[in-house]
Amino acid sequence: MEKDFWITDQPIEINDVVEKVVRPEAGAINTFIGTVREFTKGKRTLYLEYQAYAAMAEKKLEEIGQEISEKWGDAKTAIAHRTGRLDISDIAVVIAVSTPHRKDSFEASRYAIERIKEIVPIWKKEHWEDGTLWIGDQKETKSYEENRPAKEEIIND
Amino acid sequence: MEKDFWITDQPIEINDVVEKVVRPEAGAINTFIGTVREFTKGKRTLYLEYQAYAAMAEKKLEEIGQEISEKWGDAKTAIAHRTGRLDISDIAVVIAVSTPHRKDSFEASRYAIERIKEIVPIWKKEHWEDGTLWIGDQKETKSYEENRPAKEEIIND
Amino acid sequence: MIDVLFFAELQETVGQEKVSLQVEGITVKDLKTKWLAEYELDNIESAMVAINEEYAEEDAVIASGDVVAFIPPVSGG
Amino acid sequence: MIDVLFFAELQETVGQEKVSLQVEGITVKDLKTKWLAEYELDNIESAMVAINEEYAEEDAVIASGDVVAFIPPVSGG
Repeated sequence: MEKDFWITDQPIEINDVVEKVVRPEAGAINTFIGTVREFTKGKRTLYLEYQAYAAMAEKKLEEIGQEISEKWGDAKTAIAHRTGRLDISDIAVVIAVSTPHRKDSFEASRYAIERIKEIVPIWKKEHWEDGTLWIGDQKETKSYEENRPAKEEIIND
Repeated sequence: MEKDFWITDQPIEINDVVEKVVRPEAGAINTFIGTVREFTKGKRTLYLEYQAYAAMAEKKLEEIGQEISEKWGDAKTAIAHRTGRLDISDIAVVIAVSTPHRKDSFEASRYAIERIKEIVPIWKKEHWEDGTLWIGDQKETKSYEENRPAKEEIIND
Repeated sequence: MIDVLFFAELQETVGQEKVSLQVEGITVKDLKTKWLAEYELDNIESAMVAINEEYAEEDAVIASGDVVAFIPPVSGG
Repeated sequence: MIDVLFFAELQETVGQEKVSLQVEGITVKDLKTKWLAEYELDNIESAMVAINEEYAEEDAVIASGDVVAFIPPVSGG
């Protein structure tokens, strides 16, 4: 794998992402792994389907990595996001950020996942027992919108 | 590996820790990986040596997992810490915390690493070009003590 | 000629991933209100627009050869 | 008899990991000031103490068969 930011329709190996950011300057690596949750507000998910505008999504993931380098100085970021059908507990996204000190790694990794949910063209379709829905439409994202921190909150988290 | 909290003198596989916390209820897994940093305040580390009071350390790691379950509700934690000689970029500790929602996973994982540095009987000996030192003695931990957040800060982080 | 890409529920409504149109020099707004009117894309107003993989505004002008993408609210992660 | 465990720089000063003492019913403080005085452990006051793998106070009484460990400031992670 040549890239540090990539979209793939294959299962993501956590190590493939982490090894991109291991380096002598780093004492801390924070990894965020998003997995498919079975129940959301009591509703059972059977499986998910992720779609991406892959070329643009990879550019935007890379942009997030650049933003992190600007905000936290000596940070190195790698992100992989999967597309296609994902079953319960499958890995949808892996973020790894290495920094000299641990505090920055936590903050930067948190920043990355919040930014993914704002600017990266990837979509999730829920498959429930009683139907399907592309998440992100105005009806169903209400709770998502409420949960999404304002930019200031993310940065100061 | 039967345990969710363990001390080992063998290299730690990140996946071995993460797989302990994967479950259908989880949508988020935060992983903190501590690696051996080459330079600290301009001083070059050749390698580190970790020593543990293994039986007690495993109990204390497990206690941290219990504290996390009490503080964040539906969280599952696994932690592995290595002992013996570690070279630059080797993994010293892997923490994985899974939660239904991502915010909790970040907070709980951060809490875990701070608590490890407070209560778990593990010691690090620095091997520099010009000498060695068990870190944690009163002279050399000044900066460490200063960097250590007060309990309130950790919890509200 | 321009290519117009659709994703998620927009793609399902249009029935295809890509539509090619013999047009140029129009704005994004023109594209939505005139050229794509036939698809009756109720949700298109909540979508962001990208031209050649960069987010663009309503009044951006689309040149020949551009790839325009409609980006419904994203839900990755 | 009790076992006393040393770690990190204390272990290096004592020259061994474990010392067994024919004693019981003394406090942690007694152990430090009387029974371990010969080792001249300057840093022992900055160490926490565990009895049978649980942190204990200075005035805790050590029973026969107990394992007492001196825990210098930790530095794991």
